[in-house]
Amino acid sequence: MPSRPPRTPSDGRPRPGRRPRRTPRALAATAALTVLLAGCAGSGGRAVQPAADAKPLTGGTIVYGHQQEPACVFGGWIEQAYLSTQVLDDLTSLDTDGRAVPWLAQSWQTSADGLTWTFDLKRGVEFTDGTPLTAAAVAYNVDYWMNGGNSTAQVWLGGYYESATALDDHTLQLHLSRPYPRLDVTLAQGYFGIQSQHALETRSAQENCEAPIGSGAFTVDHWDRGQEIVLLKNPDYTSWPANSQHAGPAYVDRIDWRFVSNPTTRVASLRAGETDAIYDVPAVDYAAVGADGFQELKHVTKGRPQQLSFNTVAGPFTDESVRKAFAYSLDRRKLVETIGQGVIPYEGNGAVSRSTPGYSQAAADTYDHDLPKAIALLEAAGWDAVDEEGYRTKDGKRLTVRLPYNSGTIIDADGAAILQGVQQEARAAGFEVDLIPVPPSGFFGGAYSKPAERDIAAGYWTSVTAGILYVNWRQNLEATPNYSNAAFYNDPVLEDLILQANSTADVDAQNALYGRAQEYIADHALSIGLFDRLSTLAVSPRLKGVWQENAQGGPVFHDAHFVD
Amino acid sequence: MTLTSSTDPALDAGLTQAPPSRSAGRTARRVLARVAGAVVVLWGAATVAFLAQVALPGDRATIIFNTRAGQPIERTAEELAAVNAQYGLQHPVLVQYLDYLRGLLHGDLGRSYQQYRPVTQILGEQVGSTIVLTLTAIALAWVVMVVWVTLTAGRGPRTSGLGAALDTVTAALPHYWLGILLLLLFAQRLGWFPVISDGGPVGLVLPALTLAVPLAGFMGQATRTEFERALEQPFVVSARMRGQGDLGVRLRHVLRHSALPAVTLSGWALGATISGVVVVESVFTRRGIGSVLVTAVNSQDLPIVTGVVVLVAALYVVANLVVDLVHHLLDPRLKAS
Amino acid sequence: MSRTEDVLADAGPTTTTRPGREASPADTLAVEKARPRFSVAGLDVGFTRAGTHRRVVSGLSFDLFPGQCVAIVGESGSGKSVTARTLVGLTGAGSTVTAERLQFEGRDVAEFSEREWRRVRGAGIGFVLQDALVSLDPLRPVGAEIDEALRLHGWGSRRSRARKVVDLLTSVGVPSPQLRAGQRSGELSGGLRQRALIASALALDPDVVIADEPTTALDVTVQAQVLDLLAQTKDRGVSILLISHDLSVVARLADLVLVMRGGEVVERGTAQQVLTDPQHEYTKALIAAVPGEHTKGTRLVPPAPGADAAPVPAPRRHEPAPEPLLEARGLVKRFATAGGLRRTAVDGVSFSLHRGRTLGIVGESGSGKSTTARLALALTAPDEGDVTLLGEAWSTVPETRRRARRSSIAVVQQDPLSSFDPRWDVERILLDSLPAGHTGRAARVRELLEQVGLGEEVLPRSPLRLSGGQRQRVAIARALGSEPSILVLDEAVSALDVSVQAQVLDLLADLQERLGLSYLFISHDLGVIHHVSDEVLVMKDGRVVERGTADDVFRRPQEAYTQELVGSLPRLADARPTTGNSTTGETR
Amino acid sequence: MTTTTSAPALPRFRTRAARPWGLHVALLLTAWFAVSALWPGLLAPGDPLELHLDSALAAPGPHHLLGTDEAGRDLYSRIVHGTAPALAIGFGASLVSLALALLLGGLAALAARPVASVVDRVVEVLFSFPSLLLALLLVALLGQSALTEAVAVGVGTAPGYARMIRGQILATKSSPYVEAAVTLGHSRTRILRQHVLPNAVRPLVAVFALSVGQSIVWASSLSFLGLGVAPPSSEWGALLDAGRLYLTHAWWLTIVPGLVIVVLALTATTLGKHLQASLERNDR
Repeated sequence: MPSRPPRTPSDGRPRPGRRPRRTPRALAATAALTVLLAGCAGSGGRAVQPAADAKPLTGGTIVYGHQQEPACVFGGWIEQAYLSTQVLDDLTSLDTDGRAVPWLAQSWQTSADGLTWTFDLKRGVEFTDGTPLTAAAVAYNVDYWMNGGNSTAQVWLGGYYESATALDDHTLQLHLSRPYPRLDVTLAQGYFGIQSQHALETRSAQENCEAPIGSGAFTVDHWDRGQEIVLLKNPDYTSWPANSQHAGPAYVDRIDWRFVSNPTTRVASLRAGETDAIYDVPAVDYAAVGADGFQELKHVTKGRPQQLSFNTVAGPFTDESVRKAFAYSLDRRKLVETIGQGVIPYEGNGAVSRSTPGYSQAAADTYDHDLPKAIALLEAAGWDAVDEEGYRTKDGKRLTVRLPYNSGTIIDADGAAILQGVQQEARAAGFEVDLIPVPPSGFFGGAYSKPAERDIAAGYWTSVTAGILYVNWRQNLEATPNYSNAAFYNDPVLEDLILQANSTADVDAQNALYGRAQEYIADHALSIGLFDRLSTLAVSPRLKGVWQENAQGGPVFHDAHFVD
Repeated sequence: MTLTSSTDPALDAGLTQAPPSRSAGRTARRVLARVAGAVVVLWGAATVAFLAQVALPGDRATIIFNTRAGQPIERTAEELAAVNAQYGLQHPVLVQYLDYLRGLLHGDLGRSYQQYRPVTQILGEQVGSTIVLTLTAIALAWVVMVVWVTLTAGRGPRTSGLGAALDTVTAALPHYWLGILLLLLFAQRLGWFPVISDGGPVGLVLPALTLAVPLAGFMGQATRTEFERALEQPFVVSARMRGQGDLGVRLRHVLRHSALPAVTLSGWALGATISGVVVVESVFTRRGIGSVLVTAVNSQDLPIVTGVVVLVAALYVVANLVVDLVHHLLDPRLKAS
Repeated sequence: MSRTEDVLADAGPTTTTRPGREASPADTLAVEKARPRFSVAGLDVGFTRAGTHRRVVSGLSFDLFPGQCVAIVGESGSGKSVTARTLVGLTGAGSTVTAERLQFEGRDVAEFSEREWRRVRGAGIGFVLQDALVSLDPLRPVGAEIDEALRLHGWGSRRSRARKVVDLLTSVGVPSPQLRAGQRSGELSGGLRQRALIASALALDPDVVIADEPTTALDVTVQAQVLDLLAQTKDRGVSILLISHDLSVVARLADLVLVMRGGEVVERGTAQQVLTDPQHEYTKALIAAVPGEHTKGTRLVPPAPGADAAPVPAPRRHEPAPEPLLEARGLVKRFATAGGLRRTAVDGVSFSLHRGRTLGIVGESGSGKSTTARLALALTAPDEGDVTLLGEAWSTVPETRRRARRSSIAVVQQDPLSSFDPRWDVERILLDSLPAGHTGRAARVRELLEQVGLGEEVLPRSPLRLSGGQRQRVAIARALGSEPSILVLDEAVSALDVSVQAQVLDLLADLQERLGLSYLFISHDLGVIHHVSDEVLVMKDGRVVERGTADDVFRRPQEAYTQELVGSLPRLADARPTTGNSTTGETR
Repeated sequence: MTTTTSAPALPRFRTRAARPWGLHVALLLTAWFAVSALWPGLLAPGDPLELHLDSALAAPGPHHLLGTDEAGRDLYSRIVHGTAPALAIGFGASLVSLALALLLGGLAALAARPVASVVDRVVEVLFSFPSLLLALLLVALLGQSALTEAVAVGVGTAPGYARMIRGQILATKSSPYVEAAVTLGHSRTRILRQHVLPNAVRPLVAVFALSVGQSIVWASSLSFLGLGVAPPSSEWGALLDAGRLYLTHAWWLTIVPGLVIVVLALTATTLGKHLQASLERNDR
């Protein structure tokens, strides 16, 4: 990495005379080309720091550069959750310690059997279409999710949820079939935003997709597809969450939520002052952006990290020792830390990320890089011959494993580079890893979703609790299919552990159970971790008060304000 | 009032134009043939796009569902049935096709799977930006090409050689590479232009240049050949013999002749430029049908993809009509034949 | 003596004059008292291309006096056109021009700047090139072209220029000039557009008009009109430098004729002197090579130096057999034009061709003669009428049945090069022409070559590397490959220089004699047709307007059109007797 | 639709004989590319995929001639080893394109009226699809692989060539030498075999060279959009796409592969033009 000029102290005022006089353009272009080809570090723009005594302003427009453009504001995808949070309020919010705090629900209790949750709603809250927030409306929302309105909400509560009833205008009861003590935390995710019942019932699918009506700090003004969503401040906002930094409507008037898919362009736009904040700073730029005076926020999302799940029902990985050999063949830490520039955290645990409550370090440390051990395991498993290209064989069949991955959306560029490193390192042990990039269409079309089609599945799944284990490891049975079980691993022992944990009310006891489930997964080498999924933000120093909500790391602009 | 026909044979011999009524009939026939041809192209394009999408791997309802949810998993039959019913995917392909054609006739391109909106509305929002970019690029390419060719063509081996070499080099520049270079240099390093190309005219400069430079090189190759050919024509000699200077000859006589192949190329270039637009919109984070298309192909949003295909085919038809018109303006000889 | 190399593109050549001897008295023929408008002495022009220098004009000298016409005559490559361009400072890229004296209106042109040149061109010197179809910008109305000449020299206002354009067109005899001014050269007939071109050259009343092949590519009747127009111009006192390959064209107009070959003047003298009493062998051969009435039945090229120099009568042909080999009856062919109209290209043409005879078809462009040839060859089917070959149906049977019989009729086209597959060498071309199963193919190919007077060394060569005459000989050899009894010669000698044309015509006569061939000979050139034909058809607008023996048709034409045609034909005998009236021109 | 706008596929080029150095450079580069494609080990002995995690994103220098990527893979080795896939796609696409074009163009020019006009319409419809759009559809249809990329680019560029071939055949069919062959009594098939097809196909040699360059550019465009050959293949377009993320920090990862693509395209163009010029010199 080339060196960077030292930071100069700045007083925040324009400095006449310091700017070099503009040379004739041709000359400048030549000079720039020379600079470019000399490989000087990319510091297209350094942030101009506001004065120390800069005053907070109200009003203004935040131009925010986001990565992906979802189809709708509300839905089951994390990109939608980020947007929903701006417009819709949840029943609860998550504080920095992972505890649920009041949002639309000002308090809640669980019945002794853990099957009934009673929520007491805030008074005087109105949706932006003027209809009041009532317990009946919330109950309607929950049923709406469970009937397909939000597939992710459905996956979370499916198997637990029974019904929702409004006891009065402000008292809501949720009835469960099995105890789910972490329900309050779960409801803090963006998938559980509450919409106006009137709007859901009377407006078209298109309108509810593009501009859902909630009670949030902002409203959707319009959506320029391919370019931006314009959010306007809700001046009558009353229902900020308990962990909000200020009481009252948002400071800024407007957010231009712009879609800038290319990471390099996003960084450049922030440096050029075209955006005030951007999402997902590439690892390679992370240090430089911070050094140039931009505020950086980093959130390790909870839930399943970027990991590799092995196919346990077909192919070479049905043999547990082959799975272990694969794990031992990789120097995952070195790979991730090099390619991730020390920004992306290595994650050894394939079940949940380090920020997830109940995370097990033991599970993470199960497999170190140990090539001789990998080879010994393979030879013991019968893969004792080596062909002319250096790959192991058994009965004349090469040890080839297929690793399809969704390029672009689920595995980003860094992730793809790490997978290529995996391929290269596994080769040393004699694995031929067939990396198959699948475009989103093929991926979402169900390509490589069946046991006969893949040996390794790569991917992540964000959540707020280790309850994600239930989603990922519940058995896939005829009567209760679970296609999210990427290892195709049907094991009642593991499922029992998870179910037990899910319904354990005591946090420590629950975490212990979740930890045992993670270790079970690690011990059987069902899944190995690669790196933790990050949600990063870089913010111009002119913009203060931006924070990341704790459920998924999305930006919160309710408290954001410019300074001058 | 009586009609008198000319009885002067000498005059008659000079006037070879057909009587107006017959000429009008002929024009009408030609226009009709033109329209019929255009309809065939549009229908063919729509059909090909439809068939390609039907043949895409994977169950469409699953794709619609998974893309909405962001999870690549199998879906249950009940989940899929709802989506199928919503978009009529449970019908046989032929019925879907006929429905699709019926919709086309009413200017209805269907409804997006992912955005729940009419495709015409989606494309209507995007096409303006793309057309502005494309036309600016083609215009810019013309200006650059004309100036460059006029200055360098037929000026002795060294100058013409340099001119031709630059044509060749620029014509070979891939859009993505040129775009990245321009972006890196003029937006990121020098900051003269925005990194994100929004609607404004300043943001248009780099994307348009990216498209224009290779196009100018490509058209320049054809124009230069014609230009140098025309420079050797006798009418150039006679213009010079009349006292016309070199620049006058180039601008008043030669350019018009040499522009003809480039005009033809421009019609074709619209297609090539739209290919380039897909890339350029990606490089410069610009909205437009290119980025809509890539998104739609990735999410298998069939109605949008077919919509783009039909739209592009329509643009192609229009562009070729315009090219014909310009051709006739530049070369009135065509009218006679 | 100085010499300047000019290798800059397009810039006018730097011309240097060198002090030297005065032009010899013989150069100034008639009017010593007047100052010559052009005075040229010892002009050398050369080109340097790809490192080699090539001299294309050497030691040219002449004076052009007011009201005088100097003609430079020569075949292609003689340097005549380069001379013309050199006089207006547009010799071209890579040229070197040196001269003892090169003066225009008494001024040394070496001193002219490009700006001065531009003032001189158009105003002082008018230039007429051949074929106005390409010499006028085909995309602009002719009025704009004439207007350009006026505008460039700052003549009048836009409105007055428009009037002047009409006046000019009127003065060169263009009917309805207002209408014509708005039309493009392609919309005008050949004669009208050539007049328009002349009008653009005369727009500013130049003292000198340089006419480079002004009538080439024009039909003979139009050619006569254009020559008359130039004669009128000359009579107004304008000096004319006339460049032509055609001796008979310059005969009418020229006071002084220079005959050039390979860049050098081989003969100079008054038109009458040069044309009727040539001194140089080349001039003699050139004059002898022009086919026509007087050459009929004779060889055009003397057999060999040393042998009897007098034209040898070609042997008489066979008497016609009673049965015609090829007979056409009432042929009609129509073509659809772009506008959906139909044009009748051939309208009721009948003819018969007998063994050993030559049937000539003559007509101006668009008269339908080439379509007639294609009908005879059954390359296109007639809409009405039919053709019989050797007494059997020919045009009405399917091509599959014609194929075997095609060996008896062969064709020689105008442009031999395009009639050869570009990938093939001569040997392959000739082998391909032999009928299938022919034994001794190699020997036959050599025999064919020998028949057309070519050596074996051409066999491995591509036609591209042959001269025009050689190519046409190969084309003839190919046509002879199948031992046909009929040759269709479609403008087969039209693109050749006159001396080469003469050789090919002699060859054809020999072959006819030796092989007993019958020729269907198609040409626009009356002299050629008269020379070769036994019977002649004169065609106009798809119809046969007159038919008969060659002598009857050309000597005693019955139809008005034929009379006009024959009357328009420039003849060597038209040569101006003296240069006397050039002095009258001077008084203007 | 009756199109008066003819295909621009084959602009006529003139090459100056006085500029042979361009040809010489092109020939030298061709030799280099050929060796890179056939025996990459000669030019770059190292494993192109070997990770050097300690020297990731190293700038060009003595150790790594063209620098390294994010996983420390040597860019020079990758470019040399990427020649074969890049050229394979270029050649493959050109073969597909010209084969398809020959079929469509030949049918349009030679088949009976109804067939020919149907083929004309098909070509017209294909022509109204921008190449990249057609390629995008095909990639989505056939999945992402080198073969798909070659087919997609080939099909995408075929309509232009089809029109060119059609025009070429029609021009040859009405040429004087074909007429001369008719008057010699040669059969239709003999004329077709002997004159029409060889002369119509001959310019394709030059077109093929031009097309290889063009195809590689198109194919790399697909890679750039993430729809081409996937990493870790060292195919140049894939290299370029992967390097985009590091544009501001490691310019060589984007600029160098792009430059190589441009140089290859230029080499192919130069060769094609010279071939074409020499063919034309022989023809006329």
